[in-house]
Amino acid sequence: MLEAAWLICAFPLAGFAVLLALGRRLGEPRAGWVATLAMAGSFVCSLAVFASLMGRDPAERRFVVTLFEWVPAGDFSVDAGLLVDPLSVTMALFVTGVGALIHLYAVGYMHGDGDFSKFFVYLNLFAFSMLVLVLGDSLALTFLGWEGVGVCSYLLISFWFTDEANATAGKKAFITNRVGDWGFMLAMFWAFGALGSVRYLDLFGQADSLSSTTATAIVILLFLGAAGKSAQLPLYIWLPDAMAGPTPVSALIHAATMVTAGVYLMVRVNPLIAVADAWAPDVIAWVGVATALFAAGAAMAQNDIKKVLAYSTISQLGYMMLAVGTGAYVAAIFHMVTHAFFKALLFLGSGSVIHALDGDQDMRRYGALRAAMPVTAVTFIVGWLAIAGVPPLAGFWSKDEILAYAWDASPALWVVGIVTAVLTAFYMSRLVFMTFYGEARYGTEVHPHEPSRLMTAPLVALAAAAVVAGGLNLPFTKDLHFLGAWLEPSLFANEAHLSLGAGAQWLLALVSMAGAAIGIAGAVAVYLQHRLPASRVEWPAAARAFYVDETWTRFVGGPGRRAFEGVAAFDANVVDGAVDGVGRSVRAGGTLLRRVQTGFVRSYALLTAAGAVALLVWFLVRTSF
Amino acid sequence: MMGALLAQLPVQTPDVDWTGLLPVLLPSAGALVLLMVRSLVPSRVMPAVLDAVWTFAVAVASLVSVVVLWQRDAEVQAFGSQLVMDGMALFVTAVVLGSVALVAPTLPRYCKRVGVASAELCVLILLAAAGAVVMAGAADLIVLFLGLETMSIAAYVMAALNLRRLESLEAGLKYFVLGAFSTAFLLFGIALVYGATGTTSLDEIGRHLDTFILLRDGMLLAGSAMLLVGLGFKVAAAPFHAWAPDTYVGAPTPVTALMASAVKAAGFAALIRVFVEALGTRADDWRPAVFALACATLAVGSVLAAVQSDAKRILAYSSVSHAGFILVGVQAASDSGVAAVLFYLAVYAVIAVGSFTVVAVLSGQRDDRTGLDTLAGLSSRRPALALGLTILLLAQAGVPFTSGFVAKFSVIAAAVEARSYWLAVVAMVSAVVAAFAYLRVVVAMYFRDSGDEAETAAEAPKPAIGLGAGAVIVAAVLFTVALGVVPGVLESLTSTAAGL
Amino acid sequence: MAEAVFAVAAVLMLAGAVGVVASRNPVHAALFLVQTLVGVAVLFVLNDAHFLAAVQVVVYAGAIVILFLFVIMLLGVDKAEELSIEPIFGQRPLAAVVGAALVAVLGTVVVTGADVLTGLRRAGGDRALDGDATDIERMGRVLFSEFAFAVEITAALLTVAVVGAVILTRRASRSDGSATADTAAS
Amino acid sequence: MDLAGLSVGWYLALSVVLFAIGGVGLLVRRNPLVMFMCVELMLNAVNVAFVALGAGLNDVGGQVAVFFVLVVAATEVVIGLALVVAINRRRSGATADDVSLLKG
Repeated sequence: MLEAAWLICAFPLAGFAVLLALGRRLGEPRAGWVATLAMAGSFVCSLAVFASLMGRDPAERRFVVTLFEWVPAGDFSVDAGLLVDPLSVTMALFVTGVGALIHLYAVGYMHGDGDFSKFFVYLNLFAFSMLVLVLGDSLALTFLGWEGVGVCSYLLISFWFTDEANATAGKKAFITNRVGDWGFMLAMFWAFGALGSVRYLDLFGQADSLSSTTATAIVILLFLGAAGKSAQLPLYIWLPDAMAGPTPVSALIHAATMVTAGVYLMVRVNPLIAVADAWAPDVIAWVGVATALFAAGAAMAQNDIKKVLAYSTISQLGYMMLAVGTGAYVAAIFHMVTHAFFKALLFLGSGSVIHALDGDQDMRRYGALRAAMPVTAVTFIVGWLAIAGVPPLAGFWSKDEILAYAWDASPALWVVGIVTAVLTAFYMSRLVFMTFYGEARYGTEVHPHEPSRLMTAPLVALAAAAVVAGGLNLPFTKDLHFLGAWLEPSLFANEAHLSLGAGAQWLLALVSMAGAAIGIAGAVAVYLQHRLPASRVEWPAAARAFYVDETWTRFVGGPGRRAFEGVAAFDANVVDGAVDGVGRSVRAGGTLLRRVQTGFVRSYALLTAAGAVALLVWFLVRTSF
Repeated sequence: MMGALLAQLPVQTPDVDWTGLLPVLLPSAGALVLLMVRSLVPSRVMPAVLDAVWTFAVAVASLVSVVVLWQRDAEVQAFGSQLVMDGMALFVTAVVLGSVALVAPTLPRYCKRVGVASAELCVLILLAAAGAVVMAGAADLIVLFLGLETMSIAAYVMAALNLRRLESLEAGLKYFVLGAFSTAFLLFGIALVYGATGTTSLDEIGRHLDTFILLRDGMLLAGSAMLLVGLGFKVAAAPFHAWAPDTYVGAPTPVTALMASAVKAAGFAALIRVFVEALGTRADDWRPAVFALACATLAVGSVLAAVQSDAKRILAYSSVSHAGFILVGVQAASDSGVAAVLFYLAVYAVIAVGSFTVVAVLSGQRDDRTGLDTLAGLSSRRPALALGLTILLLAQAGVPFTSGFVAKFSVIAAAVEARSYWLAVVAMVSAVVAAFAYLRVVVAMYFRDSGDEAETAAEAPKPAIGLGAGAVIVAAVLFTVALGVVPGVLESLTSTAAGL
Repeated sequence: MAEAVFAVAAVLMLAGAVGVVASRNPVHAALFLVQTLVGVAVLFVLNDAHFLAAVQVVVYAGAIVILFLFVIMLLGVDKAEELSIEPIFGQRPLAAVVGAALVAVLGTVVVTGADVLTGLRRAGGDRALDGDATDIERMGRVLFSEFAFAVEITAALLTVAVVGAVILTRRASRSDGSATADTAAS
Repeated sequence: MDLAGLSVGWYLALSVVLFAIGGVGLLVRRNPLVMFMCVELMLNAVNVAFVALGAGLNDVGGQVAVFFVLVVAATEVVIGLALVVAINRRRSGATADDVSLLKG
């Protein structure tokens, strides 16, 4: 079965080809079904590959399927091959699994859209590119998929391109990613220059022969690429804007799969990180944790439901990078998987809500939707508890593991991580309370309703996954470390080892549980209680007792809100400004250079003559008299 | 009989391999036949379409001769030791003739619309092609120079051919004045290299430098500098690029397409012949200079492309930035660098002809409607055309699955192989900047609604594409995408041509 | 003797060149050009290039300069050019700097490198200048043997020039309607 | 072949000066016809260099090169003058500076 691993990629490609040729003729909903079936087929293949890999000895769970010679540029020949190992199969499994569910959801969500079939053309192309990225056996092939997902993301963000904002957002994503891409490309060429190959297995086999400087440079450049794709500081700015795309796209690309590509890449090249100077992983960890805190802060001040989720995604990606930086590769992948489940769930849930409210995304006009949309509400609440870190849901286990490793690396990392966790619990609770609780603030002409079965079924499936996925990697005993054991062949013994005792781990877990509780309690106090002024009047003492409440209110309404708004403003002005600034400086440089292009032929001749003199001077320097 | 006569002559004429000469002979003879027929047969008997058909046929016939020569698998001494059709010469010849064959079908409709004399244009195109082929196969600096002049003078005239448009005349004049200026530099360079080595034959120059160590190499190096000025001008390398944007915009659009494809290819062939091959032993001296030229070209091309508001001018500056990329390959001064350059030339020639053909289709009665606003809303008026141009632009930006990606990839790989890491960095940064420029065109086509002014344009009949131009655009797009997916076909050819 | 001729020719030549650049009237410039060309011809004679000297005078000074004068008269552009104004800022000082730099750099290289030549040339053959053949015969032999192909290409070059000149100087009047619209626009 | 007592260096120095004068002339003159004359000056400088170097090398190659330079100079003049005529049809008395519609 392993030789047939190419089928995993072939299914979405076939779906893409069929839809490209016949999409318009198939029409709605058949085009959607074709795309969904292609994903399902791919998922089944992934399962089969997974099963046959399981049947092998752990040491032999690494297999390259060579497809064809791709770029035979002299010595730089690049074969297109697939690397089938536990890491890539894990990724393939959840990409195809979550992908199939989101495809299914999109059949319902995109109902009635004029470009129904085109949407699925892009979606299948995206899935194909993502699988090439994940399964490619060389940096070059991964880069190909990397660019492919970038283009699809660009196309899908600006899918409703009649809207100027969407077009701009698509552009922003494209440009920011190009910045990261050249980091990737440089790393690739550097690796080739140093080792003569870009195939992963060659690179890893010879990693020890690399000088630590070279390895560091490659790792940092790759991290630049990863920061672009996985929305880390300071290249994250495209992701919030990317929410302009249809919600299934946000769920699939900008939450579950594509944005995790950067994390995947860093985990993939763990043998290089192991050789690099110690400061390289530290940079990764600190960028990760800073991103996590920053984005969580920004999420507090958002009113657009998708923006909250977008910042939350950035924040969670920051956790994953933190894990990579502390050598907790298993934890990174673990959190990636659980996050894929609950974040896809949250996005799809928000899609249902937006759908129900006729496209309104402003949470200030939500409220009390629990009754109108029970399935969405229940599944959404599962997602909320999962991301907030409430045991025994999936998010708790994966986040806890990351925090434990962070403590091990440096308590400072852990402190920032735990603060982020409190904020996470707070803003997610705020989201849930403003959406599903309180009184209805939407207009009377809107009649929210539960979406069709097509859309709720994936919600239920994802919610179930979000509940149980923690079981993949339980911390209690070594035997329950399923994911860790499974991924071992891909990690080349580079996984960090926890030096904490069981007691310390329990203590940390308790602290993070307390953090989640504080966050949720704070939100309850602010967004549930203060919506009920009557009850306050009834319990003045309780109101006094709720000193916390007032502090929170004052803090959130006063300095806190200002701080969060400050973060948001920083985001809007400084960071966006920096990106715009690059554009502006190009523009300024261009304006300056344009002055040289005067239109006068004699000026051009002068330029030519000056160039000639410069060249002559250079050669004169080289001359031996 | 003929042989006996020749033997009596006091001069020993060189051996001529007539098959080997066909790539030069066919275009020039084709031009002369066309010129003669046109001046004898009245135009109402012979419709104007036939000029382009003839040009196309001649180009294809010459391409066939190239294929035949390629099969020979050995260097062909076409005319004594003056014209050598080796692998590289044949490949560049194919690029030149291929560009001519691609441009020819677009000519009839264009010439009729804009009012350019098609017969003379076709004659000049064929003669310019002959000159370009001579440049590619030149084994002597004098021959190289004459080929370059034949091509350039034809190009000066073609640039000015839209006589009713002042910009076209301006383009011709600027190109001519600066061309003549740089020719003087090139000639001085030839003189100095001749003085330093005692010969103008490229082979002998190479051999001379291999066997002797020059005690005083000032003359040789000054000569190389001057040669670099002259050839750098032809390929539009900064700071010798200033003519390119103005000339590209002013010239009739099909001519611009040829300048970006055939003329550029021939210029780079000459650059490789002179620097990589003849002056290969002095690579350490000239590589830093080419390095600087490449950096400047990349920067100027991409930055200025990003701030233009005219589609043709964006493409013109992007052509400058592509020249920078190709210089990156030249700078590597290695066989794999040459292979990468050849690959890039072929890929870019097709992309350039395709993109400029789209511009030509839209350029209107006077060939001057090329601003970004004319592209506004093209996606709704002509979705297929918009898609085609988008693909070609993405290829120029170097997006994977297009030939442009593989081309950029291979030149940068060659640079890295030659340890020119910084050049690779500059190249990639400039690719990011240039992406802005291409995106602006795409955005204009897809996302910008045609304003009130363009509203009338939308009501007006859609731009007529015509069979010839349509076929050319489709062919260019297919080539671009196909090579992006399976570049191996062309890579093996370029590797053979570069002697890898 | 030769030194004196060289000095006279050099002065004649450079003075002519300066005259071309500095004379306000294009007709005068053309006449100064003749002076330079004759000076160059004298230098050719000094180097035993008699054939080239003749060609230089006949073709260059005769035909080409006449062509210049012809066009000047045809277009009536023999008005004096105002040379005291330079519309492009900085053009003249920069041109002077570039010119001086060119002389300095090239001069250094060329003068110090000139004696590289000694003994470089392979002996004999049709190409040696000290053989018994006359100047014209020697050149004819080389042109039609070694450089036969180059001679052939000049045919293409001259064709291009003829066709180009004919097209460019022809009035753009293919379709009368657009031509009038054109003149109106300009 | 004796060089009549003069070393090649003298000729070359002369040639360089002539070349520079021609180059500077092209940069400072606005009349396109005079600009073309300046190009002729530069080409003549090249010719002087070729002949002198050929003499120094005892090789006819330099003279042959001059022959071709003459041909090319003639064609360039023809085309240049034709361009000037064509431009003067549209704008009479145009200087090189006047022809600057395209820029930026």
